[in-house]
Amino acid sequence: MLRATLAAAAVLFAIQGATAEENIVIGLSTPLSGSVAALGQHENWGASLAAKEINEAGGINGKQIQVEAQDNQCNPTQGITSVENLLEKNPIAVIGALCSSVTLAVMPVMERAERPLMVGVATSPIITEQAGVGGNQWTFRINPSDAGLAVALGKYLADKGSIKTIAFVGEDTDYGRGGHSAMAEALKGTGIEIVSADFYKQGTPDFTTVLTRIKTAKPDAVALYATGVDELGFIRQYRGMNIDSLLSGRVSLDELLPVIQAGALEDASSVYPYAVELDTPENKAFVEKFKATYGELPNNQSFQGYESIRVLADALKRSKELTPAALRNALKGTDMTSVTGGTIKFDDHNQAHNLALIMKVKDGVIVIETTSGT
Amino acid sequence: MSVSTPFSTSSDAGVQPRLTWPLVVLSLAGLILLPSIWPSSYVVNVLILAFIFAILATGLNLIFGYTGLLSFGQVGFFGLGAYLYALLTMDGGVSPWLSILLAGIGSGFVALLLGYPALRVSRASFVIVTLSVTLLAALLARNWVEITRGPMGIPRLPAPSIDLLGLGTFSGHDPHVFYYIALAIAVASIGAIYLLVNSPIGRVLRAINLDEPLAASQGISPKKYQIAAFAVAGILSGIAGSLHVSHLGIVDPSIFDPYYSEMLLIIVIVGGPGSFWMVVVSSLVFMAIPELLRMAPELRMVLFGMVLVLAAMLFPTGVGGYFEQRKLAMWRRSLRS
Amino acid sequence: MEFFIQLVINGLMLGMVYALIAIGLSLIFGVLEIVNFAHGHFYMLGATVLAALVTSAGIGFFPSLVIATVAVGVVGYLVYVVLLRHFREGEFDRGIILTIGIGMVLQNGVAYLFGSSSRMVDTSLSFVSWDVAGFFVDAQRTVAVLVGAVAIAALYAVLTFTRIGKAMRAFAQNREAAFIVGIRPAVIAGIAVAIGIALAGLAGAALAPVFAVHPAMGAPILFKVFAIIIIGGLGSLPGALVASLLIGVTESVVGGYSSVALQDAVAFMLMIVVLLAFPAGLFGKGIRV
Amino acid sequence: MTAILTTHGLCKNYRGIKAVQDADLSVARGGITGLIGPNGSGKSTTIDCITGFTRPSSGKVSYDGQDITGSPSYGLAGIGLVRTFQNVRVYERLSVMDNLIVASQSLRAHGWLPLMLRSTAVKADEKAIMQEALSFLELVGMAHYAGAPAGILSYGQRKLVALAACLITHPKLIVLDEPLAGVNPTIIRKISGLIETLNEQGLTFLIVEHNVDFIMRHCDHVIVMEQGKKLTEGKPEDVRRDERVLEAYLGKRVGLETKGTAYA
Repeated sequence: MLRATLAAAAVLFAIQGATAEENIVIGLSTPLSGSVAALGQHENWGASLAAKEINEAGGINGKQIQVEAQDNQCNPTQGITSVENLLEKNPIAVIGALCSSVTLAVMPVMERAERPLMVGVATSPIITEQAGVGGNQWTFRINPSDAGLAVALGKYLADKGSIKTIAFVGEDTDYGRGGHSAMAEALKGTGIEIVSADFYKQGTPDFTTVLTRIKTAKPDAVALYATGVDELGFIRQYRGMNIDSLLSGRVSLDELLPVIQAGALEDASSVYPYAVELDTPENKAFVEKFKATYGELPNNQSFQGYESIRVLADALKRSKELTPAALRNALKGTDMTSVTGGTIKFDDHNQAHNLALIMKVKDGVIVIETTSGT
Repeated sequence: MSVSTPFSTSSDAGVQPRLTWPLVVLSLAGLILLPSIWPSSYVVNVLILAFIFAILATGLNLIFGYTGLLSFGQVGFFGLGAYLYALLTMDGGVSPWLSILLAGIGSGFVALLLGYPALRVSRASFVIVTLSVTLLAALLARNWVEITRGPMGIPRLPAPSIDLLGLGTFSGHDPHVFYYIALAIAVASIGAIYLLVNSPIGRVLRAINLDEPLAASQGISPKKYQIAAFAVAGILSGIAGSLHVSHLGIVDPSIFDPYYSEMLLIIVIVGGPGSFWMVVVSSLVFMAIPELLRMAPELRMVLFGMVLVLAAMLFPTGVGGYFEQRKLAMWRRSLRS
Repeated sequence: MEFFIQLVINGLMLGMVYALIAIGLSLIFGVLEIVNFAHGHFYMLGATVLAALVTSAGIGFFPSLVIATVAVGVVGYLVYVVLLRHFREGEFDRGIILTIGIGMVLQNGVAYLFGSSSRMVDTSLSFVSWDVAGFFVDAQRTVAVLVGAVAIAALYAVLTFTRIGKAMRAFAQNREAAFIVGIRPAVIAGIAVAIGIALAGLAGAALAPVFAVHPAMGAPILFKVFAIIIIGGLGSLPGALVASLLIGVTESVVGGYSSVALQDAVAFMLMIVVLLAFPAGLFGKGIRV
Repeated sequence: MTAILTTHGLCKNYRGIKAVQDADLSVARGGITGLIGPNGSGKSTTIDCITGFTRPSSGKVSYDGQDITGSPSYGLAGIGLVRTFQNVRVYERLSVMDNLIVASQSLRAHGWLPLMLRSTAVKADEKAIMQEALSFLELVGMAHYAGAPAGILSYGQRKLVALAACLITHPKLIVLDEPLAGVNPTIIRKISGLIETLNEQGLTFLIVEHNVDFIMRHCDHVIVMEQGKKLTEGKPEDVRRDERVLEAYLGKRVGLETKGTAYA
């Protein structure tokens, strides 16, 4: 039985080995099943779209980019297996792994394999702490960290002047918890106080209790750090309860268009690394193509997947030879313009500082209030 | 009738084909040599996972297959062991090897404490209580941030290393070294359970599973044995969990992923509850299958769901049970003639 | 005080939702002695069918509610006829393994066919709420609670006044007793399973406009309901109802005064306490009305 | 003869139904005591109370000078009190030999580690038990089935194995719950003979049985129960002549036919 399995595996590897000869393989480890599969799917779509564009424009020195996606279920175990599997295909770099815990588990594997890991979505500050100077030389991150985004949002809210108290609601994951500590840090000295912090379990259907508390406490604003299903559920019930507090935080306004058009989220604000509404020619083209190809609007994940490939391609073009080590050196020298119009340049900790966008709902449409560096 | 009748005294030996031992030795030799023949670290990694699941599945087999209690707490103890390992090594400064041992003992101890309320009422409530324990443990891991660091998890965990005098130290962070560590611990813990289930204690466990009132009338305290078996299965899960995160290098609440519970159940059901080696083989096979079937993950899970439905409908005793059925048929034939 | 009363109102409304699911689960356990691990996924199926009918087919909310409930009930009956019927008494573990398998097929099948992203169902009541004597009452939720109350009352009537209902109760007490009523046990069990599963589907459908609809929505609520039926006493329908309301209110109050994280743990901790104090649950076994 | 087992004022209520009321029973050491009565008269509940399978609502059970009221069933085999079950129970998936080895008490005295590692003492013990088991199997005529799984045996054969499994616990008192029900005449003779032989060797029996012929022939004392109460007791021939007993059986039987459907 075991022998048969191994034989089958051997055949599988042989096939994979053959395809890897001609193209430049870039691995992608992201959740394609499980509760955040939709996010992973978008990252995959974004990356594939970028690869397609680059290949159509002639590829890298005549070679085609091939994106190999593997499911990591947002679980470190599957994360490591997926990356080990990708490494069998001899990728020049791997993009991943959407979830912070998976990314942290995968970093040493990539370090051992001596290939660059491009982080596009995971927000944990520990990733940056461990990368670059005195740490993991192979990890690069293009998305702004929680801290950068929170500072931008804190500054915006403070400038408004009308907000003095904030109730924080976040999912009990690195995203919500990390968001909370970043917000708390960013709001220090701004005169804004976080009066309560609630962390709910992912997949919680009912938010009545916390909303009742907020309705009673009447904070000036609610900072929400939720994703996907929960965000939609929360906002629905938030609006259903006619709560007067302003909605803010990291609200993916783009995915709430029906609610926004219904006028239910007027004056809500949000900080995000990306927005469909961003008015740059590159973004307009990206949104257009993405929608034409996949039938959905891009989101932050698709943007980061797209951008990850662009950054890698840019470095590959500058790279002296097509080896992971040369690619890493080229990445260090990256200085390119992002789709957002910001600049991508890695610091000592291999962290790039793209823009933070503050968005606001005005008259049933999303407008970008300010953009700032992170 | 002479005393030398070749009746089976160990319940397992008679059921399994006679080739069992040579096969076990051969497979073991194969596993020891494998990394030198096929040094792919991907394959090594999949096998490490298979060893860890074999330990976990053997634990579930002990409590479900032999003792007859369907437990959904195994993944809870797996996670508990994982967190104990992380806290002991990172906060307690305990060495990795000792931490694995302590994680096993700690998980077993918690199982011992939970065994009583869980077994208090009925088998139905045992199932639900053990399931809730896993859910509660996950909640705790996420929300008791001061201790568990919450959803951020605890990264940079050390791995046990092997110190061969004169040859230097081999770090377990190298998958090829860890492979042998995992193999050794798997052989030791699975071997210990093999001895247990084939000892008179194992016979008593099977007896309780088959007919609890009869066992009680013969002076066997079913609860005592069931709780003890639950604790031993807890130890195994704890060891598997600590081993697992020492390899991953990070522990976070996803260690309680229901996916593990589902996989674990499939491994034991298809292998055959109460069939020792079939469950071990099944762990290896089912850890390889997802790697070979890396197509549409949802479809794969639909497929696994169907496997469970089919197994429950057609082969409730799994592959291992098939051998037993054949043996029974043989007996019936021989008695008729 | 006002805050407390509001929390109790919220809790009772939440409890009614739990009750719909818990009563169906308890009914199936009472009749077949099977803990239905797929029950939450039938709840998800009800919500998914309703979402498809309302958003894609453009059918109104109430007709869709009926169609979704009947559809899920039919699926439940088929599950009984094709699978559960072949089980003998005492095959408890097989029942669990089977229903886990069914649940995996349902959840991942829906995710494969419709995608795993969440959907919202909008009705004319979506953002309507009432102010009743200073307390907030959500319109859509009130509809769900009323639908639930009607369904529970109807079930009570069926179990009390109809021949098949009486047969179900007799059957839960003593399998052979069902023969006296002159209805074949397989028919009784089949109808009980269909009703139980239809109730889960109804709960899902009624709540689709309140909660987000997605393939994984069944598991968390199912686990909570497991704790509820243990607290109420396995197989006891009044127990399921009372325990549901109890958990709903306790969760709401605990969440209101301490933390939401603790709110999720309430049901499980209460269950362990009940098991230690009243091993047979608050109401013991038996489909009694 | 002294009593090995006595009950005083034994009562058992189930949800308001009085299954056993105020039963004072006594089983003489070295004798064969029969416990008879119509269906639903509380015989099974009585022996369940005696053997620890249900807790009496009130009253006292004494065995061999010890108060065993409410002690768990598993505590009794060790002091020599064992039972069989109405619908015979054996471990179907264990071999006949293993059925006996499990029942045997002596292996359980060893610690878990010696048992797991099969120390020399355990091995020696196991060997001795196997010898002993074989001798009991020979006694009941089932030795040639020693290696067979108990699940393939006929109903009657299972009863024989169950009896052998009782014997290997070295009991003083065996409580047999309908040992002859549903068994063919050959095995009835076999079991009757065995009970007789074992009784001669000093074993005490308490037997619930409907087979009047057996009771009359083998019991030296008969207790009759009706509606949860002790109706009468005495020597078989005296009980047989007792009008009340006849009435109880006949009257109950008539009642059973009308009422029977409610419980059937």
